[in-house]
Amino acid sequence: MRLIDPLARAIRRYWRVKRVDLALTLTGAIIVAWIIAMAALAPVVAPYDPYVSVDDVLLPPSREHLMGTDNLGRDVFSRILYGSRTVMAVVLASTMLSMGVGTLVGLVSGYFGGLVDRVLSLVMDSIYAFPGLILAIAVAAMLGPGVSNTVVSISIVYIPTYFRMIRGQVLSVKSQLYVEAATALGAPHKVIMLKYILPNVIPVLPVVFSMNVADAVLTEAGLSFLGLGVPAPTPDWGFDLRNGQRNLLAGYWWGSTFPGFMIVLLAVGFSLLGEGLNELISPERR
Amino acid sequence: MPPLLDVRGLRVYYMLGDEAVKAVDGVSLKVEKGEVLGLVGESGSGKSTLGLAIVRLVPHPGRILEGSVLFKGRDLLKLPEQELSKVRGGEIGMVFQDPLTSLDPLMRVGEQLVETIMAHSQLTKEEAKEKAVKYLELVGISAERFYDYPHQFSGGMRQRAMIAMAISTSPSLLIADEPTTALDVIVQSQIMELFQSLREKLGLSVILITHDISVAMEVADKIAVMYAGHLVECAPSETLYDSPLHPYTQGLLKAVPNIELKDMKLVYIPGTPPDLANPPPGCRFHPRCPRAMDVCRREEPPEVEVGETTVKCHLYR
Amino acid sequence: MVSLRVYILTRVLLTIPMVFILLSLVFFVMRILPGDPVIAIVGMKASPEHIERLRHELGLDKPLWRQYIDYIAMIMRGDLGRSMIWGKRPVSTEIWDRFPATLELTICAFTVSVLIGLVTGVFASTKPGTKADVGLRLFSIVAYSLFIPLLGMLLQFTLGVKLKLLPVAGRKSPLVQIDRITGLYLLDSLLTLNLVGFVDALRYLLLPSITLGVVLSGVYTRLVRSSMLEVLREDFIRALRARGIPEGQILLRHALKNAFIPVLTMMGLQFSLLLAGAILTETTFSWPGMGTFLLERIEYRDYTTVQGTIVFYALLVAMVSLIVDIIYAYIDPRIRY
Amino acid sequence: MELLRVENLVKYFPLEKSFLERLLTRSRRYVRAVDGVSFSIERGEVFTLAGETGCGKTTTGRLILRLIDPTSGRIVFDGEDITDLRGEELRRIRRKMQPVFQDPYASLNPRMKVGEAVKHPLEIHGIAYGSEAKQIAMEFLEKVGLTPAEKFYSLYPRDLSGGQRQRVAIARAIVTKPMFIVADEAVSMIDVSLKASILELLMQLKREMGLTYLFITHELAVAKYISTRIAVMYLGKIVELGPAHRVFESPLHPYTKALMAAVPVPNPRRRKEKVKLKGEVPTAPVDIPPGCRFHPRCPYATEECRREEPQLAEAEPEHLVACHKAMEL
Amino acid sequence: YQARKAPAEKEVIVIGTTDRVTDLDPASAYDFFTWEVLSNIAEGFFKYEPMTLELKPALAESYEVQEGGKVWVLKLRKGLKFRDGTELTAEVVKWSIERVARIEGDPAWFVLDFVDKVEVVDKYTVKIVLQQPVAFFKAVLAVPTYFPISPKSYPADEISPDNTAGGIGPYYIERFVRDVELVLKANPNYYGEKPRTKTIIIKFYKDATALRLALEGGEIDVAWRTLNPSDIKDLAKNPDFTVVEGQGAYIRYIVLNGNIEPFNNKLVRQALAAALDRKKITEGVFLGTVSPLYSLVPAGMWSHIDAFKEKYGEGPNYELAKKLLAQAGYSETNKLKVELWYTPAHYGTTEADVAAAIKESWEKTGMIEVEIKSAEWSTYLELTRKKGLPITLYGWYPDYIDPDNFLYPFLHTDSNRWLGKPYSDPEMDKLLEEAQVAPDKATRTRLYEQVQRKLAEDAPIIPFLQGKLYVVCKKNVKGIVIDPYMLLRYWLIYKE
Ligand SMILES: Nc1ncnc2c1ncn2[C@@H]1O[C@H](COP(=O)(O)OP(=O)(O)OP(=O)(O)O)[C@@H](O)[C@H]1O
Ligand SMILES: Nc1ncnc2c1ncn2[C@@H]1O[C@H](COP(=O)(O)OP(=O)(O)OP(=O)(O)O)[C@@H](O)[C@H]1O
Ligand SMILES: [Mg+2]
Ligand SMILES: [Mg+2]
Repeated sequence: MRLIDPLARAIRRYWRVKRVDLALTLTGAIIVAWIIAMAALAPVVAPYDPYVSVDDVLLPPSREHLMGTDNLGRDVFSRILYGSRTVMAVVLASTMLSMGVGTLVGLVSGYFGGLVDRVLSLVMDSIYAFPGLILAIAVAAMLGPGVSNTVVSISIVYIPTYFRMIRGQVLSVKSQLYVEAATALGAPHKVIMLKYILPNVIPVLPVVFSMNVADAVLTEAGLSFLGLGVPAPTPDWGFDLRNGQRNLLAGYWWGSTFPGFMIVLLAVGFSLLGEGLNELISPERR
Repeated sequence: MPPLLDVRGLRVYYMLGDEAVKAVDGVSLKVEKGEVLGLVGESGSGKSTLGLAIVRLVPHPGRILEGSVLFKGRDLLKLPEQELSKVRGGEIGMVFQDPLTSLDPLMRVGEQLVETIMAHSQLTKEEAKEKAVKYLELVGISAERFYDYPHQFSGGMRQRAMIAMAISTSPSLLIADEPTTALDVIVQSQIMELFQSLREKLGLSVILITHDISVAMEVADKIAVMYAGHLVECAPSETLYDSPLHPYTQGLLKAVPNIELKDMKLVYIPGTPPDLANPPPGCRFHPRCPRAMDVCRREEPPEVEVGETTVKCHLYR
Repeated sequence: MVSLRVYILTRVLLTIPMVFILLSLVFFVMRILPGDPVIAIVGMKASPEHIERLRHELGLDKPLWRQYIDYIAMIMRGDLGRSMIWGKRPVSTEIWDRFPATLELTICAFTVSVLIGLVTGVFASTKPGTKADVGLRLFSIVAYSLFIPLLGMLLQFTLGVKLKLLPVAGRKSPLVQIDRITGLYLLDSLLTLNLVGFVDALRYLLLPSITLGVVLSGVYTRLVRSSMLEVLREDFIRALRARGIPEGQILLRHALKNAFIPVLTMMGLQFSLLLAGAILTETTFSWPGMGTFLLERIEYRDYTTVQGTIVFYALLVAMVSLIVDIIYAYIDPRIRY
Repeated sequence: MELLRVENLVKYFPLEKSFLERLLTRSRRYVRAVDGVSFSIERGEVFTLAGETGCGKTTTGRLILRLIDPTSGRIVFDGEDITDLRGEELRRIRRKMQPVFQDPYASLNPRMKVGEAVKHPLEIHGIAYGSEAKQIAMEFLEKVGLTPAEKFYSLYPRDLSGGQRQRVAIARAIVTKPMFIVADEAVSMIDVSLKASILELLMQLKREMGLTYLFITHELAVAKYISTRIAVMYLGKIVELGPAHRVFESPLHPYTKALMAAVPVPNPRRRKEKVKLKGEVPTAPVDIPPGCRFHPRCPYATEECRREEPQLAEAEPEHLVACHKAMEL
Repeated sequence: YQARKAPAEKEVIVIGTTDRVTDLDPASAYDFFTWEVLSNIAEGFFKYEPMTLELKPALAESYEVQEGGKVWVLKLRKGLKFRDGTELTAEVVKWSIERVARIEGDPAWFVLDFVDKVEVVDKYTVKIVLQQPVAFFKAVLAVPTYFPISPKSYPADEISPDNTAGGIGPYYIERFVRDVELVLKANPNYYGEKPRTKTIIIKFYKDATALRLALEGGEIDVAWRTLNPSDIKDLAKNPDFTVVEGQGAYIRYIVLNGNIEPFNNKLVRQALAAALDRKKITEGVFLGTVSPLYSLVPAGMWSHIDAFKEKYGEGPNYELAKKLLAQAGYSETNKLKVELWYTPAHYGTTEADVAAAIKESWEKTGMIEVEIKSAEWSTYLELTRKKGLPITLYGWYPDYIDPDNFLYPFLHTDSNRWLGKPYSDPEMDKLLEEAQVAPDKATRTRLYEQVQRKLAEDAPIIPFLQGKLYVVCKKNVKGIVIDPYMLLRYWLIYKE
């Protein structure tokens, strides 16, 4: 009750003032939740094994195969379901990794400043300014395909996003009077960082995170699309899109359209969530 | 002769969903020609909102619900947008609190002045520029600063530039919203002096909005005191100083530090100003009022005229 | 207060560490991990002696630090070296061959995205909270999430194959000739007064630049909208209104110019997004640019070419952000470096 | 008895932003925020630092609190030179001196409950923990007038009004029982009707706990109500220093005079003759004029003032002024 | 303004491809498509008669083999001129061949491995002395590496990657924009039959989809390598296009590394060979656009026998596979665990599916568990060579048209290092060496049949498909010839 009540109150307040943003957030949340549920329930829901051929090749959508079969006779619907696991796993793992590393380094770098901060900022800015997908491609190609390699290459791209965001926040929070007050109280650095700075920096994370996940979904799909992501035959939307694209012009549209649609849907879901949250979190103007 | 400005029963609310911040709630006010009216009140009492409502510039969730603003006999609230924008800046000049953020940072100060002049006259660019320089000099800025950007000006100079812009179109009324709050005392007194001299030279009427009653006392002919969206008392400065009628005004005058007084005793008003979204019923000051009566809790007090003073209090019914 | 010249110099100097960092990253990662250009190119049939000899020729048998120093020294001389595979063409030639295609594509896509972004963003910001505004916000979110290959394919399929309106792949039709001056076909055909070539090149450019442009326009729509809203809430806008300046003038002369500053900053960063998006676009539309080239060469571990390309990309990004900063300094008088 | 003495305190902030810029530009330039300030504070007094924006008041306060390191000079607190203290030793000193800042909105951690904010110093200094600390915290909440303490203990700062927040800040400052408080514009942002209540609280605590205050303000009228002594700063230097009643009644420095005269008085009949000053305090004191730093604005400036910097000297007992012409005026 | 006049439709044929030109230099080019281009802009001493595998004289009027196959004397046609006016002489031939050796480009082994020296006998006679007799040297001499080029147009000891000079051939290059287009014009001075079409334009595409779209969009007349299988099937149904199909000499195979457990066990290798479902790949992945292959020597090449089919049946032979696995000690509970590697881009986008199909067919035995891994091409090669990957997928285009080129590089101890030396057998080596020098075709055929049977028995390499070549062109395009030589002859193509 203690939790639900303020939540309900918050929702009611937002409903009054920021109806649209709330609607966006909820839509995004529903899409994301739905795909997460898909990923979680894939083994239960999927009618077929996504790895083996279960019927003739390139069958159009029908009652047996809701989204048809692909060029190896595998059930596209089942692959879409299992594909959500791959995307979610890769994307969440890589953004969590970026978030963890970026936040930690950004916090320390921003708080202590000095030469280390300068060098770190320079390195991070360089990576940040560089085209993300190109960097991911370079790293992924060199590391070779594979789930963990994909995770690493994607996360490298996004570490600077968190670093910069957190560092910037830390710098602004650091100059706040309450941090100065804490210093004057004689609080050690660790306490100041953990009790005074971190809690005031963290609220920006969900927004950055969901925006960033949306981006990572597209990067992951891009890598897979270029054949640099998770290796076959693991079901993966980007890869399946590429795979299905071969047969698209011959009229077998279902092999690529469904995975492509799912990529866009997921990215839209996370973007909506991020955009909505961003507006909700930003202070109401008076 | 009718007053220059006659505000009647003005009500301005900020609509936050189904909640309304009753920032200005039934305010009536008169400004005579050539008069300086000091509009004072604590932070959040609705002074700025009132000032903006006069020229229909209340920002987004704000809405003017009822009332009329008669300026030279015309109701500004009913004027079409086109004509209104002639009045704004033309016949009514405005000066705002923060002189840095009130100038377009990307445009030279002189150009902004020229732009204003040209918006309200048929002058050519050259003529407008000539006039602009004249007004800059009038407020004490030398012509060579014409091509400076706002950030190159000090706070006081920016405020002078804002004033030059406001008077460059020869308005008959100037609304100055906290024109000196962001400035140091010495600069503040310079600006106030500028107001005085302009008023003498140009025969301006001025509404001076300020939270500092001392400033108002120094320059205003008449002072209107606002509290929580209500105009609680309005009287000539000296009358107000000598015999404040409303308990809030009385408290306020005692709470203001005075560098001249030897008596070292300050008195404060207990409690805090109300939340304007849910103001107390009846008189809005009653929870803090030492002389509150039962009726104060129930009924909104009427405006009563006591001599030259108008007061909104049950005590004087 | 440092002068603008000093500022530009500072910025130029600052790009050095950036390029250096990226270069070192790529250099070491590429060499530490398996994969060897010599094997990739002659791999199937060459004898070990032959391979060793080639490795020696390419300097790949030297210790890593030595190779690194040599390479850096070479870069310092402004030389990107030669490719390690096939014709061993100079990397700068390879880049020079492909870059104009990418540049042409990015410029057009950029124009498309900025145009869409400005128009929709300004429109939305003047009507906050209305249906149109919400619609445009949705557009900006969805547009950015449109997966470039998917959008590209859909456009190819509908406009190209079904309706036969526009060509779907390549830079120009085989029968049209455009003399190379800059390598930007649109420009070259104009310079040589070749109208047929111009129209042809434009037709080929349309689908890829629309694809890339639409996807990126979402970012601008959102950005223009929010920074316009931000500016419109500022005190000086209210002050302008209070001075009776006409609304249109306020919007275009004051608000838009001020709102443009964050948009401009973003454009610098967006440029790298544009380059990244260009890779997928090039792949989808068979566009013979840098992106497809890089992908090909990574596969063959063509060290020098990949390094050179990355250096080039880094320089490009740095240069664009420098240009943006200079424009920025010109627009915004508060910037006094 | 002397509690604090600062000697020739100087703080310069470098102007350049990046190290590359520093490489490229020859002369290093500084904001000379505090430029040789000396004074001492007796136990139990309220020493006020006054002056216009940017004259270095806050910087002086922060230097004394050792929140920033001085460029040069010496700070002696409670008989101990604390100028170069670090780490544990510095933390030991911090227990004895505490700040109260101007902005009650910014000086409290928005994500920390009021109670915790007050309790935290106790834990940092190992004075008390857990329920004992909570007990003490509640006691202090009541002491600053936040009753019932139970209720306030678990509120967040955003749930409080400005005056209440400032009370929390004060409670946090005094909970370790310090002997010295630096109150930097402690009442500047409080509504007029409530200002007096906070001032009264400060004075009451001073009496009860035997506190000494360094009171920093730009509002001279407020200073007048509480100060025992006052120092007026201009561009990083003290131009006048003396017992409050002397300085207010008969200021000696032209700047002090102008400042006093410019303060508005809530009396419509007292429209005073003002000392006319040109210009304003530069926002960042970088190019400090030679000679007397006030001379460009001074109506009485002479050739001497342009050349030679006047020193702070006793003009009458206890009353110091830095002006070549203090005696003549 | 001036409109550049485009050549009339009929005189132009536009060919689209997803291949690329590497180096337009015989000393360095070593890939399918560049060889194709070279074969159209230059010629060697012999060239293959279309549709047969007969080599007929080209730049050489006649030749003579001396000293039991060790010395080849070539008589050049007289009066042939390069584009730059240089005459084709024995000196030029010697210079060209020695240039290849000197530059040591990738295909230099065609010279270095065989030739001892080149001598000028007279102005139009060249003598090539081999290190030892080679039975198939005539085929070697036909590869583009031996195409004479003009010393005036090519640098003597440096690769000239963008050189458009070419040699003496039916076409010359008018314009080459790398990765964009290549424009060929009929060579007016060509000695032989005039090309049917004056202008050939090659357009380069990034992938099969773009290629097909370009064909359907009418931008190209001919879509050459390589369309997607499904597109070929689909276009065949379209009345606007003709699909020309031809047997290719391109093969794909699985390499089982005998140095690595458990592939040192012949039973395991045999079981994998038996369990392979070739149909799943050829019909499933490639939709019948390739055919199953049961030997390393492709069907259509002399000496080819279906060795694997003879031994294991058409496959998949799960019964046999299970039996063999059981013998090797595996069961349903103690499964054979193997790692299968593929490279995602080099063999086209279908590769992942090929791996998936192989995995599926092996796992159907119920006694095998396959883990699929992949690596970028260069990594893949290096890992194969150095570390020795357990199971890899490779493909082979012949260098010269002779069974030797399909067997020796894989099975001979000295030459399969590039596959990580998966197999070494003295008996096999002996057979291969004998066949290389055996003078008559009958003996060689017998020897190669033996080799193929032994290959099926030992199963270190399991061939699974042979490529077919497809050209899809507009209905009015005629004269497309695809034979085991595989390279397209542009000069035969024309529009009606
Ligand atoms: N845009 C807005 N949206 C919602 N509420 C607003 C808005 N602007 C002002 N208010 C509220 O209206 C009330 C009156 O505000 P107003 O700015 O008129 O007060 P003020 O007397 O000028 O105060 P100050 O001295 O702080 O300038 C306040 O409670 C304020 O919170
Ligand atoms: N951390 C800093 N870095 C650079 N300059 C600083 C810094 N802190 C203060 N300054 C500069 O030093 C000068 C003195 O500042 P300080 O805050 O001490 O003035 P103040 O008297 O407290 O003014 P106010 O009345 O505005 O609070 C100012 O010009 C200010 O800009
Ligand atoms: Mg206001
Ligand atoms: Mg201060």
